[in-house]
Amino acid sequence: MRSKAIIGIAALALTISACGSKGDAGSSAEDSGTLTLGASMSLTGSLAREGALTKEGYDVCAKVVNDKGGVPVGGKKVKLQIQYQDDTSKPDTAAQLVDQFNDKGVKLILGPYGSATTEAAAAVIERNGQVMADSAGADDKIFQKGYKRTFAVLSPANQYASVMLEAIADLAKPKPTTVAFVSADDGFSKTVTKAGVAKAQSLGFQVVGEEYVPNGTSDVSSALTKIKGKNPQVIVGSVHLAEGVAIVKQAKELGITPQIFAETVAPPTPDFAKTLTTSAEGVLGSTQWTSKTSGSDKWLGSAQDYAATFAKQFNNREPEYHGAEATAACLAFVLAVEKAGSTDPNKVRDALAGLDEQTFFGPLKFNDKGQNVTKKMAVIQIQGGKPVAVWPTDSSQASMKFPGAGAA
Amino acid sequence: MSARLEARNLSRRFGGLLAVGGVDLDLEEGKLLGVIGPNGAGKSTLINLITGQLKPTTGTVHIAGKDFTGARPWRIAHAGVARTFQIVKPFRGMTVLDNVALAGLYGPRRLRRPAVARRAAVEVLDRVGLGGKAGLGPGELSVADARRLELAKALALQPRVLLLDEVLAGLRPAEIAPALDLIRALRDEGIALLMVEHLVHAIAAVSDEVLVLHHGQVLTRGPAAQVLADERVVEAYLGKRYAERIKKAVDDDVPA
Amino acid sequence: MSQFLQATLYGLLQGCIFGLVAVGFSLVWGVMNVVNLAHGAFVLSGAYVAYELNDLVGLDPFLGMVPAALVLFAAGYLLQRGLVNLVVNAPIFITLLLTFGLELLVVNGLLLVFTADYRSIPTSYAADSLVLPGDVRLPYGRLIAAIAAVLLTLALSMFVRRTRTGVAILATGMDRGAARLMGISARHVYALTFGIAAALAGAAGAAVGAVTTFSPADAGRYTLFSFIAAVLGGLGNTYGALLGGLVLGLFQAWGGQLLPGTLVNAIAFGVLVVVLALRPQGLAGRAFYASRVEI
Amino acid sequence: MNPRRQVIGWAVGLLVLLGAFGLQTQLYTGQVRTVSTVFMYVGLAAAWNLIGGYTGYACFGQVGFFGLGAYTTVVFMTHLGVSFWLTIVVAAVVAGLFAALVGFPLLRLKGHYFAVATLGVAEGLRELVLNTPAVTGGGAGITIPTVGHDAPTPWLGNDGFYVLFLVLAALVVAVGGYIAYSKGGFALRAIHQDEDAAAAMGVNTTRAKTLAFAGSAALTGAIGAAYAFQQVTIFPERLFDVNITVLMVVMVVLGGSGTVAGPVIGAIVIAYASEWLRQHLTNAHTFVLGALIIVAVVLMPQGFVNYARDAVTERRWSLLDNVRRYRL
Repeated sequence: MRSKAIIGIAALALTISACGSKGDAGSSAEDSGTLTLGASMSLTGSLAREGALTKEGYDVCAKVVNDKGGVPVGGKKVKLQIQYQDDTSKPDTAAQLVDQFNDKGVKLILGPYGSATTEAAAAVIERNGQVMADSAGADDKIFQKGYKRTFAVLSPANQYASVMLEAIADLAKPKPTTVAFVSADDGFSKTVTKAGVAKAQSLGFQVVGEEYVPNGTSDVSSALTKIKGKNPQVIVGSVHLAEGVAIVKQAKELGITPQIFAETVAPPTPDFAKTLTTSAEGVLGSTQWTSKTSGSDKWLGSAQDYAATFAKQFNNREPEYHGAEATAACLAFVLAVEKAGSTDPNKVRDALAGLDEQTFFGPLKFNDKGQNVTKKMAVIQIQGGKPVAVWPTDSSQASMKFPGAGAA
Repeated sequence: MSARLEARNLSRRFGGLLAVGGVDLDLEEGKLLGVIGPNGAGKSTLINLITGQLKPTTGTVHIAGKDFTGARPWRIAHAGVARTFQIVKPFRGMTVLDNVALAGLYGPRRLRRPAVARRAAVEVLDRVGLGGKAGLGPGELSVADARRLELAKALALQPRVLLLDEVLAGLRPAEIAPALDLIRALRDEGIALLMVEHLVHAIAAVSDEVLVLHHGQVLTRGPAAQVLADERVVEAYLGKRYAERIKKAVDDDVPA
Repeated sequence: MSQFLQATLYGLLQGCIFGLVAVGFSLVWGVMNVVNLAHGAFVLSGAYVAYELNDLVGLDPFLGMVPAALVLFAAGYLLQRGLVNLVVNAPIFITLLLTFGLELLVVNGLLLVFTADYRSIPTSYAADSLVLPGDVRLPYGRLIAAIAAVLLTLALSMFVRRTRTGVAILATGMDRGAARLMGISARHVYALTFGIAAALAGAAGAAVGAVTTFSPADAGRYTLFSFIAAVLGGLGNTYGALLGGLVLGLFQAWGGQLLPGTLVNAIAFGVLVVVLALRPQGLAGRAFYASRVEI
Repeated sequence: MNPRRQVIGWAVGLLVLLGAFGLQTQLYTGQVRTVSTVFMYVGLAAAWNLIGGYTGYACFGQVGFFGLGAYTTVVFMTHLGVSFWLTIVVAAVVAGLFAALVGFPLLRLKGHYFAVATLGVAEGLRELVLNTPAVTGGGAGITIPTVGHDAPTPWLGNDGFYVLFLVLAALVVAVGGYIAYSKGGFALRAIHQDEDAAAAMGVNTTRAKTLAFAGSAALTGAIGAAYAFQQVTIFPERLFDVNITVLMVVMVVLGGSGTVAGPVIGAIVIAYASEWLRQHLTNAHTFVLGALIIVAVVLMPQGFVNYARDAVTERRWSLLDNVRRYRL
């Protein structure tokens, strides 16, 4: 009797082989009407929030470009279309999706969210001869592997904490002396912390604590309790959303009142000020872009114009850097395709490598490893419940309030 | 020739409760020790202590002179001691044949291939009267057949010592006589038997010696006729007041 | 010294919250021998109910615990009556898989409805703290949640021991067949139990929503902590989960001080495995529940 | 199970294997990679079946062995430059030994308690990896050098991994098939149905359980090693993700727990369904998967293979009496 069941699987396996035939090649990017960009995006899973913000940025780019008639390729205008697939915030699924895009002939890939997924996708891009515009994978490790076909529009991880320390050293009067670091233990945050500690020491700060917390936790009480005794004047958090909010919230609960908080990733996002309300006041955040960033381009205009375009599309919500860096990555492809005059991946790759443009997002110029090192990061401060650009001073909206925390 | 199985000062405590307290017993070749006692006297616990299901708090168990105190159940099975469970424990997902065949594979004989074990199991099934039901699942057996399967599983181990835990329970009167014949045949083959039963007449019929357990202690022991007449046994089973009424009734119509 | 005291007190408060989250989970496991993998999702649903009420009518989240509990009670009752009762006799894989499917359903339902934003129910006082000598602080939010945890556990044990329905639940948990012979409708009692457990989860969700941030992706974490607290405390009595939660909270607090911060979760799992290996029925549980074997 | 049926079973198994090899020529790289993942899950489900299906011990920490095998391979390849083909064996041995060691206290537990304890072990392993960055790279992940001179073994390519996962899956299913009909299978099924009775009949239950647990872990570890080599860069959150274990359990239970073909069918159907759902319902695919699992578990708790066998032998087609059997 058991054999009947096993005969069943044989039939099943053979039918699978039949329907997987090579015949159904998907729409290849070459067909005249459209330029298709593939995007493996974390729509579900632990990074679903950041994934949604990134997707908004990609959508703005597609809408703006298509409203202006599409991407000029060798004299013709082609419609820009972005195909999304959900990688459920898992690196191996992202790698699998990039392979599937490759099968469908989609050679130009917009980066997923997060360093881990970007790293996994970059390896596949290299093997398949595709090209990736990386919008949210900042960990320097990705770019130390000799990859030639991944280009990150955003500044590298080592700037995230360092830029805030520079701003504090520059603007904070009287200059604080003691700094404590609270870091998540994922790759990106560790790279940020390592570079931040070095920068702090070079700027003459005394680093009094370096505590690590599990990635994605919402309870950092043990780390905060440990550094409370050293009463640091500055607390730097190299974190993501959950830990970023937890540090400020639990510091208040534990009666830890540094002169200022400086955190990566979390402060510019709308969730930060909304959940922390008053205790978010005065917190510094490093950001890839503000509506004051200098530079403009013919598609999106200046940073100001981009902010207006974004607000119009998303019931007048202020854009923050996750959306902006995503639009910039899409824009990089548009500029490269225009410059290369073709959608052939190798030509687009060379065009990207040689790109040197001023855009709403700042300069887009890649070094031989594919990093946009010329682009500087900026610093915002939550003032009146809103992230406001405070550094570099030449493109700031307001002066930095110091001491920040407890000032409200 | 020393007894096949000697238990000395066996006892087991569950927290405050002394389930079995200081029991000594010997099982000799070709002899049947009947064990009776009211519910909760510790009969099943005694068997579980001997066969390793439970670790004794005090006392020792020797099989053919070797010490097996607290040994794991399978080592005791390999030493030739088999048992039936008071509540039948068949392998529901297997056929009756396979239930018994397991003993061939993992019992003392340690057969290598299932097919061989299955052939050996057929004989045992015939012996207990389940010959025709080899292909059935245990769930499809009657109460009596389920008891027979329990016995067959134990016999398939070709034991030298066999512990029967109320194997006659639930049998119709007509089925008890053949079961007793089978038990007598096993005894005559030289197997050392221990039988826990509530059916007093069955105990009387086949026991060479009877041991009465009460609250985990040995109340009395001796030949069946003498033990069964002992008023303390009646009292243990039926309680003091009732025992007196029985005694009065017996004294009235039976002259001194 | 005050640093250690601060960690200990904070650990106890955190432990109460673990207890509050776990008490429903422990009830369902104890009475119905069903491990509810969707428990974390129920906690989150409670948080979202309280969040919406706060958003719409400005109801304080700690008051919001009551409506959250009611909504979840109804959901729990219906889910048990309509779904979980269908598999309650099945081997443990089946109940585990059913509740896993339920978890996927609820978490992704929340994701579709509420998106993945990180939220927290704003209160004016939750983050302020009661200052003790030596600058040791007890945040009001966590304090209220802890008190709620103790009160709810007490209320549950009163309910289970003193009221008719409560005794019916306990009896059905011990021997369903016998209970049915006494005229107890096992289906109703099980649905009631699952409803109460969901209500407790809902209340816990509202409190958690006020104290920390939450998003749909956190469901798994709350289920995992409920596991640990329920097993540590032991099944078969209502205060087991609270006790287990306290022990877990303390271990994490002290571990956080003595060892690098990232080891905090490792400690929780280490404690879980050690307790299970040495004392399966948990610290205060009854051996009966641990020895219960399913086919 | 008479011998004739065994022979048919093996013959059909071989047929499926050849069919799978033939399938490769038909596929694109993306599909090759997807089907390789299906084979990986067939192997994992069949491995889990040894301890969960045959022996009835629901191990909810199986991903622990998967991750342990993966990290053993990566550490040996990265730090010691050992060839992959050696490290996959080492990975299996390490996972097996670890299971035997952990099995000593845990296999005394039963039912939910065993499930929770093994879950705790897997989560503990992840935390251990997270906290030893010097060796395992911790949260930042670790990468096997697969290109250039210091690569111990060149990357096998999508087609290479297709074959590797297929061979591993075939190996595990074959082991499962062999055990099912052998003396060992007897003992495991007896333990599953009534452990005390099995012990009383001479089965050394401790040794049998530990062997099944260690064997299942070793095979899972080997598949973990292959997965790590395919991924090149691995992270603890993914390698010890509890969803991998639960997916294995879903596949075995819905395929037919305790059977040989059950895990194979369950893995193919579930992996294919979740892949199809993810492509077509980008936002709601997990939501629908949850609903499908619930419906399948209620209507077919005994799994497809067992249902098909009962349906054919006893003409019982209706799913409703499945429901009636377990309904309160």
